[in-house]
Amino acid sequence: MVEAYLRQSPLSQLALPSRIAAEHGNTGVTMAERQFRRIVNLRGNPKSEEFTKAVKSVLGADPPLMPNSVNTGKDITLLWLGPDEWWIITDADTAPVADKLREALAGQHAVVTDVGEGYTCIAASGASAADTLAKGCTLDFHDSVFAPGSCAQSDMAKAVVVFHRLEADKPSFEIYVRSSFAEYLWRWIENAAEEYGVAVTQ
Amino acid sequence: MKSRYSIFSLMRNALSYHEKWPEAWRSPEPKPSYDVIIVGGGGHGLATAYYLAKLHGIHNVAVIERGWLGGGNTGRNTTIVRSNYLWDESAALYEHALKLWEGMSQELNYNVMFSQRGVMNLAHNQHDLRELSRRINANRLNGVDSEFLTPQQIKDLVPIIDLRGNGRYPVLGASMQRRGGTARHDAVAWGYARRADEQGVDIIQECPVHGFEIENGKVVGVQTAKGLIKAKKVGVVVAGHSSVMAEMAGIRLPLVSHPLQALVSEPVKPVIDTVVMSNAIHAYISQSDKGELVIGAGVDKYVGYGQRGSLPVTEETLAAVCELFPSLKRMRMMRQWGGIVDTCPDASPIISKTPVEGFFINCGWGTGGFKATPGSGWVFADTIANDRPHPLNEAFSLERFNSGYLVDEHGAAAVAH
Amino acid sequence: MPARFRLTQGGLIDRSKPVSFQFNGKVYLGFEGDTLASALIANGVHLVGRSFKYHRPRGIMSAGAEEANALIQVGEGARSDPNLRATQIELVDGLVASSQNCWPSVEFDVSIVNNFASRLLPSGFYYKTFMWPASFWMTYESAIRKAAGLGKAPEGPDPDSYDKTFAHCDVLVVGAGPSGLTAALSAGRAGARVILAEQDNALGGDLLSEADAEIQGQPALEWVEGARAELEGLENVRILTRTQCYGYFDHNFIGLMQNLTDHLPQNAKPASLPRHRLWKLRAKQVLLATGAIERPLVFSDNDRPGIMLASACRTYVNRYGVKPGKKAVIFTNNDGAYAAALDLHKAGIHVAAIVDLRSDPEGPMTEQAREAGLRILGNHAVIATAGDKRVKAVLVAPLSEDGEKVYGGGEKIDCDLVAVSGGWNPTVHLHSQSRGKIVFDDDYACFVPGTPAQESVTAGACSGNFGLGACLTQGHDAGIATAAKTGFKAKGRKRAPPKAEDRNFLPARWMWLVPGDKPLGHGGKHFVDVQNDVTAADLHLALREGYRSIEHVKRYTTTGMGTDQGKTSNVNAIGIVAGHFGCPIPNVGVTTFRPPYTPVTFGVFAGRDVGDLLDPVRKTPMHALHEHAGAAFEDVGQWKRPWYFPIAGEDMHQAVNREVKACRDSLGVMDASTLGKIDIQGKDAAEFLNRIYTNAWSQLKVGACRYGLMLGEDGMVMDDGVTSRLGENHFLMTTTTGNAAPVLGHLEEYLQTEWPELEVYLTSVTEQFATISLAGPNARNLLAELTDIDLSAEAFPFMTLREGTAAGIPARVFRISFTGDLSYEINVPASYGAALWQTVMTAGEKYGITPYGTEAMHVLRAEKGFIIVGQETDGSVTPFDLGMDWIVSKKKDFVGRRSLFRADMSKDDRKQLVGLLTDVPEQVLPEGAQLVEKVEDKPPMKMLGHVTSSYHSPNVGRSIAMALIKGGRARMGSKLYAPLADGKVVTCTVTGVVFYDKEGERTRG
Amino acid sequence: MLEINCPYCGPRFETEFSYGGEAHIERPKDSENLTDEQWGDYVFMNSNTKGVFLERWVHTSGCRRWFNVARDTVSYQILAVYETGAKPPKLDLRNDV
Repeated sequence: MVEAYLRQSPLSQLALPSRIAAEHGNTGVTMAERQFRRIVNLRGNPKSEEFTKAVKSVLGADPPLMPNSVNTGKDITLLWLGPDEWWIITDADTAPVADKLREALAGQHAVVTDVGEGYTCIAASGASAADTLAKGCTLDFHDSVFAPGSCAQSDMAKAVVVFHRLEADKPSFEIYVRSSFAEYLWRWIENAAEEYGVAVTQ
Repeated sequence: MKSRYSIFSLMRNALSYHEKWPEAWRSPEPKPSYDVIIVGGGGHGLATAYYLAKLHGIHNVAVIERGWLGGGNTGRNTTIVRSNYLWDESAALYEHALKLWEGMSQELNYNVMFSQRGVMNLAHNQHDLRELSRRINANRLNGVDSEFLTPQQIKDLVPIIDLRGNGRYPVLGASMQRRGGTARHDAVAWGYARRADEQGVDIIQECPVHGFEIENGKVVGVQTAKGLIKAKKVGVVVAGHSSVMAEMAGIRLPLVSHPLQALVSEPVKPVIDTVVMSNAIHAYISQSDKGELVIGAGVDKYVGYGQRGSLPVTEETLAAVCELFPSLKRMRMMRQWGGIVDTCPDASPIISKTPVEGFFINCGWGTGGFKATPGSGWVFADTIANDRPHPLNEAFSLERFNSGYLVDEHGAAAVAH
Repeated sequence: MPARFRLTQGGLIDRSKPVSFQFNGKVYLGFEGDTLASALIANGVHLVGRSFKYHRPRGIMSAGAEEANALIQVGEGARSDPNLRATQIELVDGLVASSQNCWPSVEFDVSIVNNFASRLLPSGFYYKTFMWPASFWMTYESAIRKAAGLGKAPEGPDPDSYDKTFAHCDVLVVGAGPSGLTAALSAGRAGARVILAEQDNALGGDLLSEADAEIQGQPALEWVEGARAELEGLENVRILTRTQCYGYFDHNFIGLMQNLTDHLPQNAKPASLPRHRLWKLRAKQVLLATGAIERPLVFSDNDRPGIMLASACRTYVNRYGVKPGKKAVIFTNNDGAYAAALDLHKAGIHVAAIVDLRSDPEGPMTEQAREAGLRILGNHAVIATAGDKRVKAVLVAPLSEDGEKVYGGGEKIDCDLVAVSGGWNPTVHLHSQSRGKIVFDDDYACFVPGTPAQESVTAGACSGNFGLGACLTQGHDAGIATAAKTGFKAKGRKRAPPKAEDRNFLPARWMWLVPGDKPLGHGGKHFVDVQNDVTAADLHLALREGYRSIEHVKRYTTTGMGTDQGKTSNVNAIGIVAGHFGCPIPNVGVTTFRPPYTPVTFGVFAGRDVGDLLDPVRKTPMHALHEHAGAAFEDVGQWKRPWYFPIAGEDMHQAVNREVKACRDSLGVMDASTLGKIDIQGKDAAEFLNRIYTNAWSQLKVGACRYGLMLGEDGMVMDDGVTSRLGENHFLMTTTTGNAAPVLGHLEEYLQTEWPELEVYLTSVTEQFATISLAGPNARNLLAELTDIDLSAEAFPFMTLREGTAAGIPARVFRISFTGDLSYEINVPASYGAALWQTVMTAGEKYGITPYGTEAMHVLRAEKGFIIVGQETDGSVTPFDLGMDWIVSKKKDFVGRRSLFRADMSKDDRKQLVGLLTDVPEQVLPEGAQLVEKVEDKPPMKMLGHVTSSYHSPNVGRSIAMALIKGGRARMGSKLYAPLADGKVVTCTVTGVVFYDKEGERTRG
Repeated sequence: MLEINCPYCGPRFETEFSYGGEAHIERPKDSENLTDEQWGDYVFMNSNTKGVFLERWVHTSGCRRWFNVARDTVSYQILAVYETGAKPPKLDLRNDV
């Protein structure tokens, strides 16, 4: 039996834990990998009450209908990805959630797919986080445009990513990227943040 | 013939303070009718007119240009000349052009500065190498000079190249056509114009075309800013605007017009003597006699009739250039511009009769038009004069998009497995 | 001790901070705040370069971005920059600069002979000669190339780094002169997000060159200081100095280049700070306050060192506290230049005369000059200048009524400085780049912005508004207006714009070509473009020869095509052309303004996207293990795939042979994770596949797999792969590695745009799974040890899939094969890929488990005659050409079907896929070799097709190859020849494409 | 760098999108009965309009939805954005060449 501890995250080769500095004074950007996020991709027709009801019943939260918006339920975050597509993100095992959803949506034109294994999440926060991301992304990260608690799909450098700006006192972004691009993107962002001072955190 | 250009005529005219030089071409008012009207005063159109007169004895010809001679892609390209095309049909056409290039300055008595400094196509991975070998062998057996260069041979010819390509795009080899090179683009238009004019061709600039007169399926004239001009035959060769012109004659074409971008650096002393092309990373570079690095970039993906390129394309191209030539990072872009290229689904031109009798079209050269200039004019003139395609352009008919016999020069897409 | 030409006081330089620098090997001293130009002038150095063509001595003609003469090579080796404008190089300690385009030295340049031979070198001379003998052009050319070019390219890889960033704002203000500052202030106060970009290192624009300008009753620079302070206090305003707005693109997208470290001494540059930054800015509104550039006069020998723009003289005196000369002559056609005369006078420079083309000079400044007792020669012209490396004297003479000629031999006036003014040209470059029209203003004789084409406005001198007061007001109002357009109404009581005196440079007498004492071109050169050595006579020659369009004139004479792109020459050229035709200037038109406004570093466009960040390197979950195993990698798209796994001392050939044999004899293992995987669900999933693939899918059983071929609408093969039915309405499609994204795009396109009625959802799951492929007779034995799935041939037949566990990991196992051997593909959650790989390797030791790479895979599949899309196909190949008619359904429509039945598709001379066996079994045909039926003794030879794949196959015990051959299937058994580059000819025989296990027992067993 | 207003995600930069060429060209249902000319016209021919052009884009790096755009191919100005399958909005479709 292969033990769970043998799981490897896409950034495991960078040995980030060994680089976590106890003290990172006034660095403009701090970065971390948020490993093994469970992500369920949900497709369905939001105009169908049957669909939204079913989702709500399982997740305790509505699928967000506003573009680039985020809803949260108990231990669960829902990102709007498109007019008929959402991400359900949890830190717990998704299998139950996914199965419950499939059950609740049975017979509808709706689809539930596990995709978390294909991604990892890079967290970047700090006073210069937005300036750093702006170097590789065309989005306007200004508070008035990309407010805390919203999300967006876009390109970061040459990788397709999903941004989630957290509700936090200092600018904090989570960047979901396909595993195979993770090392490239991490190094790109770290390089871009260099002039502001960058440190690895928990 | 009018005064011949030579070092002696230069000295003679120096004595008269260069005040006695005659016009290189007249600027006449259009006659009421012509045997042939060529629409488009670029290199291809002027060459067509010249060969119609010179080789087919048709002197009652007008070239009608919307703006100024060579103002389209003739004056906007990166002046690369080569003939190392993959398919037999293309190789034959471009090789015919290359042979004409080799004698052009003398033929036109106008120095077009055709410089056979060699054209190199780089291979960056196994797939590139396989394609390269296929192409080199095909060229060779078609009688087109083409050879394989090892990385070391490349380095010897282009010392500033970085063969490692930082591991991402290593230079594994190249195909080399030594007879390929560059030329002075404006001079090609001016040289053909001067000679065509000498042959009696009327060159009419600043004369936009508004439409074509077609009577029961046959073209009889051209509506222009200077009024209706009658014509027995009309040849349209207006790179970029081919679809617009064809539509005026009720003909649909399989073209998409894209802005193609190019740029030059500030002039510096010679650092690169060969033309280096890398399709994988979209960069073509050579150095002009003036010392400018002339760099060809990619096309914008959307239909565009604006003669300007977008910033992302510049970024991609110059990143590639900095990758291949790390010492050029500090060089500076002095000027950038765009030309409108009309591209065919199979990346090959259309030189063809059309459903309209007496109406001929020459278009779809995509990014490859300049190098074909003399050959294109030569076969187009032959096709117009004889009302049938010359064997060299038979394969490039409009018909092929119905029958399916395309000449696909895209080459293979990236290898899959 | 201070330099000889440094004024004892004044200027914005920091006299407490001396700066030492080198020019042409000599060490000089300047001050912080100097430019290289001002420091050289302070040291009495005026000869700084040589012109492009005639190698004539060239000095400093301006004090800004328009400089066409003083182009300097700065730095050495890999950090050397050619063609920098001395007028914009901030003086930094340790700066090493040198003149360009001269040998052996700028003082004595042998190529000056070109100047004496200049009669033989008119515009376009090179089009008329160097043609005989034909073969000699390359020889002439190499000499021409050596002579041409200006500076030298850097030597060696650039050690510096570059940055680029996207940015967004409500209002971009370009230029921090008076109008730019009031604009930024009023827009900023309204609360709009403002970016103020200034090319200079300081705010103030022309005010920095003014001695006694006042705003709101206080010295102008004090007002500027206040403005700066207020702007910096506004958190919604960002000031970018040393930032050149170089390009105005579509949809209000702007390119700016910011210089971050060039002005710092090498040892003071922060390591983490990039050298330059490219700003890619989207602005809701653009406010152009780019000012104006003074225009030189075109007169005889107007190019000598010491001849400079009048405004530049003011800048050197007032901003840098240097004397551009000891004895000055002012040559002007307008009132504005008198300000320069007065400033020079005040600075203790003897103003020998003001030569004014105007018949009776008048105007506010003119009056002040009169009062100051300066000598004014009205209706006079400078008709010649003397002096080799520095102007020594000018010849002045009275003008005729019409200004066409001059009278008398003229009066000689000694001087070492000629301050020239021919009027002003608004800097309309960016407005024009934005596709805004420009129109000619007859009063000011210059081009001014017409109606904007995008969301932009112009203010100040840039809009043809030359008075200081007017500039302040216009900027102020424009700032309010643009902010309002972006939703920010000015708050509180309406503020009045700051007040200042209003005067411009009128009255003026416009004259594009100042007559000399000889006919044009008969001695004496009237330079229009000083960098490219283009004279008025050259322009006339071009017109005479029929190059009438201004674009022809430009291209034939190269006027305005230098590094300055004609900032000081274009309008004069147009004026001279109009004069020649006797037509109004608008009839001549203008040449297009193209980006960049000033040259931009290549490196900044690349930014950090160079080296290993140029392009993503995609890695599979097992990548590190492959590296550890010493794999050689192959690039497949952005992926790195193991190519082969050499063990000690093996070359590629040996390694591949070993891997290939292992897969047939015992057990091989490969990382197949890169294959594209698309999850297809919905009640119409099967129907969707029917329309996408050439073959039928409705009947496929749940738990079964099928090979599919996908075409483009043109009927050509686009991709292939195995698709499995996971449930009634659930399929998993695999694509080739390189086509994963394009295929998903293709599917979405048809689903959304052609067949929206189909209830299907597509999700890419390529990276959700790690895929390990076991191949070889022992595949089942090994897998049996690791899984709970019944692997018996009956329970788990070929082309089916089962779900269970592998090494305790939830797994989906496919019994499919690309090697033609007993084979299983195990899919597990990606994060377990590495663990499973290690487990498999350990458990497989007893079978001598052998990891194999893409090369071995190629050989194995070739032994079986399986195609690889992109190798056996090239976008011109149909399923029929591949002999795969069996997979093309006759019963249904599918993408590309109709194209297969076009006239030329059934021709029997189409290229068809066949096998080739060389007569000499050891001989391996090179891939890409072309094949002929008959070998001629020399080209051309009629080719039938080419070798697509070719390998040595240890399992077949000989070389094998596949090829696309015209009418190939009809040629079975016939001989073909491959004439190779080295002259050798390989003889081979046409066969079928399957070379090994033709019945396919091994796969099914 | 164009700014395209994705009907689903809002205004984004050109680089997030892929181009799909001319809009409103419907795939023939009965390709069986088409002549080679008719089929060739569908597959290859293109009006390649100079002026206002109705074209398809897909938000590749965003919601992956296809939609239509009315764009002037000379000024590059975008006049309208509308969903796939919807009728083009009323526009002055003269090709101001």
